[in-house]
Amino acid sequence: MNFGVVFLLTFLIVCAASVAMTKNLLAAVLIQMGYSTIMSVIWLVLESPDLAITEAAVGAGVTGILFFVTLRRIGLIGGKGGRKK
Amino acid sequence: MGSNLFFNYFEATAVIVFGIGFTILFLDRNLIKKVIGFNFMDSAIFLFLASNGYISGRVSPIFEDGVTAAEHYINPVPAGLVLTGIVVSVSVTAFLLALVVRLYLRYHTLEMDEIVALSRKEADE
Amino acid sequence: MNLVQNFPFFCIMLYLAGGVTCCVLTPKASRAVCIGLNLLVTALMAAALAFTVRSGESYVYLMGHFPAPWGNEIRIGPLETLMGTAFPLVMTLTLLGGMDHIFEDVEEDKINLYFTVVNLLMVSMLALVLTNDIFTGYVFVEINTIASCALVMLKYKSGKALVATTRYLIMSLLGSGLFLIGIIILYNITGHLLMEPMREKIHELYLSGNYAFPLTVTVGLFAVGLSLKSALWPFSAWLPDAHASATAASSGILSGLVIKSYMILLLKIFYRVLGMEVVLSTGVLNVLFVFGIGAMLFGSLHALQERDIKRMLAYSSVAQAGYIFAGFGLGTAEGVLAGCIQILVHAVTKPMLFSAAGGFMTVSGGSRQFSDLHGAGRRDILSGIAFTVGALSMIGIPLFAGFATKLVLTRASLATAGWKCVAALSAIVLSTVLNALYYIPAVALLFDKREAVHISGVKAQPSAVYVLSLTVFMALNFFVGLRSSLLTCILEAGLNVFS
Amino acid sequence: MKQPSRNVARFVNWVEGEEVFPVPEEAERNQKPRKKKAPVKAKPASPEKEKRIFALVYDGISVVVCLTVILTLLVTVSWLPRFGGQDNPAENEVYIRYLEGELEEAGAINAVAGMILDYRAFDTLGESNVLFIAVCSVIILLRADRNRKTGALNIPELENRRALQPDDSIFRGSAALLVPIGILFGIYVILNGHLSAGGGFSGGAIIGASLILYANACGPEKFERAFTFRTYQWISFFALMTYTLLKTYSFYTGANHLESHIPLGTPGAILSSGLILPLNICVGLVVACTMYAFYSLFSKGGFGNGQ
Repeated sequence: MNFGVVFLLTFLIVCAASVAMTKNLLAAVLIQMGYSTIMSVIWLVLESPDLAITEAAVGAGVTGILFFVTLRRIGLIGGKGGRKK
Repeated sequence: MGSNLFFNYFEATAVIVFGIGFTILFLDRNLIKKVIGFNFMDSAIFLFLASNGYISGRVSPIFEDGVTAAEHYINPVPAGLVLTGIVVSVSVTAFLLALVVRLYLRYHTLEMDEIVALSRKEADE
Repeated sequence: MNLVQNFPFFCIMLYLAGGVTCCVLTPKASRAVCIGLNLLVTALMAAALAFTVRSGESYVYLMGHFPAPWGNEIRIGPLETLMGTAFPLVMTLTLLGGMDHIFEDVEEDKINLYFTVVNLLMVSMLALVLTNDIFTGYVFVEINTIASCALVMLKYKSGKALVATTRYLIMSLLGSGLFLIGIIILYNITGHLLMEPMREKIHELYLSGNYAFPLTVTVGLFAVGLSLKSALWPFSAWLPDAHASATAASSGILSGLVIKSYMILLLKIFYRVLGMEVVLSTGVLNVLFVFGIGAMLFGSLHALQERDIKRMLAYSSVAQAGYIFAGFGLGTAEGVLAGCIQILVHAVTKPMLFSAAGGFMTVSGGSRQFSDLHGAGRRDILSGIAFTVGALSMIGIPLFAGFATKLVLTRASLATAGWKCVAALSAIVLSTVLNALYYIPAVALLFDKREAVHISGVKAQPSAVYVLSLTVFMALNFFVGLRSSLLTCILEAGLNVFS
Repeated sequence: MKQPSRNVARFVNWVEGEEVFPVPEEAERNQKPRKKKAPVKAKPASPEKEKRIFALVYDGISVVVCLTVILTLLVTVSWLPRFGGQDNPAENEVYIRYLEGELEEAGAINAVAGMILDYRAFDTLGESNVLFIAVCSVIILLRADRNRKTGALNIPELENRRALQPDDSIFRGSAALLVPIGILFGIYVILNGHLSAGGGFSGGAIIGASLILYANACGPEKFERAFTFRTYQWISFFALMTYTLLKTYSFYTGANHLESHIPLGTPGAILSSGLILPLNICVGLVVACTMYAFYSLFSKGGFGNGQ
């Protein structure tokens, strides 16, 4: 059992639990993007570079963009309203 | 209880994250958090799947120097399935977020129970 | 390989191509493509049905150059081709019956997308019926989920439809999550994804007693995941809203076809992947049986209280799905046969009822409340007759389709011993009474002479396709009711070679 | 281990008087203030209390569901074969052929690409259609409605269109630097899908993300003059149609045991491994356009000069 790997895996659980507890949506989205980035490192640990490149492009990139555009569209971030709370 | 829980720490992490994601998707009332929960749930499943294919001490299945002997490489099947799964997951995420946008533009809230209550009050078209 | 044996594969590819094509066409052209494609596929699958019935065997069709356990394949037998013929036929008729509503309820720019979605939905249902690979099953389950949700929300600017879609989607996603993790646990302990090698491996594991706990959990995950998607009773809270708020054709498609495709997949997993020994040893069939009985009773009780015609029909779907699960839950070949017959019976009846309900709404100022529908059957006499036929069929009067199910299910439950026999028989009797209690008053109300005064009732001017659709539906209903022995023969042959 | 602490945190919040489930501002704004206060005076804190008890019960249910799922699956995991073992059931004859026979049968250096685009291609065909139907659904939901009488598009929230073009020269400069590199890298990933890690999907996502960056930095107008909604539809149509037709040919020849006549080439060359390269290009094209379409539909409900 490798200490670094255990650290990465713990990070995943912490991310998931903190999203369950946070009320701030922007924070939740940011945590989700961090989770995806860590996930793509874990794919490298598991010797799957295909997945790492896809996860980095999709999980942290496109999905994150979609979440941000959604939050902007409904006025929770950006624009004159400022972010909620 | 079997004997392999501490050897299967990847799978154990995956099911813990799966459980949390499942609960967020099922019972959290905020729609955006539901979508994030869905993403957690799916990527936890993928972690579970990919850890099935890993064999310690071997490398990724991209042939180098013409060596194709199976004992050099890990199992490519889980990686392929996960690749398919990631596409499905991002498609569903986009669909869910589009629904969230439409619901917000109509009801001006992100809480599912309030949206349900408001839609009950509406007259039928 | 005979040319006819290629037909089911051609059907899948035709629908894929059709779905992409409809995306770039005008609404009228995409309608023509979609209807034409459905008719063509019905014909092709009927030819394949004739072929498989004559040969009495099922065959494997390779999707690629590699045999099992390396490649991907579909498996075609009498049961699969029968379902594959019935689904596009019902789809065509449902679309024709609800065509006017589609053009009213859906935005003009997006009508071609309606037909795209319908085509992709048909791909997924056909693939779920035919596939012999469990991960392919998962991919098409996802297409099915998204497509059916899209059908619900395509109704123009309806807030209720949006909310119903969201709930439907979330429940479906929970179901697919559980289903997928079940697949992965199975892959982990067997190392296969194709159904036949998987079953051989699982049989070995079962005999040796290894991995008993993971196997039990997997059976549970599959059962819960797919019941969530096919609206088995305690998990059916999402169904009435989703099915009632969609446009008439979508309601018919969702009730009549979509939930059935998951049931066939579940049947396939029980028979072809896990093997009946494993399934029986876990007792999951008893749970499904109890839930099925619960659905038959509680679905009807909910329908009894409903004042909205489409929601009443949706709750009736919950009850009718209960018959299928009760049949599967008996755990005998006759029980499964009864379940399969009910799949066909419900597929030819419920879309007709939804189409007729759409007809009543047209002549009653768009209202779905029973209080506004007094005399609607007199204003639209064809829909009235069709609704009556459908109602009698759902109650289970002889001559009509629904009677076939009740007959076979009674026979199947008499053949089992113990509590299941008693429970099934009493549930059939009670459910028949309950069905009559809500369908008969509904029919009486529709033909009521005192018309509702506060709505602007108009005389119906049914279009030709609507008349055609309802007539063919009624004919099919009588056909299934009178010639159920033919279907029983085909299904028995199909079930013999199913696993 | 996580769950009790989560519950404790919420309980502490609740004891400190914070709302465990906050009422969103909008709902409060919609309610008339007079109406909100009146019941509070009559029956002090009763609805509040009810809401809190309900929230606690709801929370309790969440924790129970979560723990049940986790514990069941953890026990299952404890029975599964050990992680990384060489003799696990999944490491069987299937995977050996995917590796050892792959170069002769599919001809790709990247065994994962060979597996998903040749051995198990039906899944992958289904997968690209999942993406297609998702984009159809997003179009249905978010594409601006056309006014039924005038035929003009009702584009909601026009002020957001202006917010899309920030006047920020640093951002624009770095985007100008990054976008070409991103697009080139995406093309490289697509074209090398059969030789190295990557493939149509990841490469397409990279190109899509670069296009989104460009649109955000320099404004979408210039780009969307060429890339209208119609163009997007036709690109997806041709790419997916090519994909379907190629795979129909390959499945048909496979099932009927015919020669497929598709040269596999020398493994390692860019033009090798049969259909995998064209399929990757098709997928990459669809994915790149789809990702941009998602962005465009989400941010302004359509693209290309009001089309």
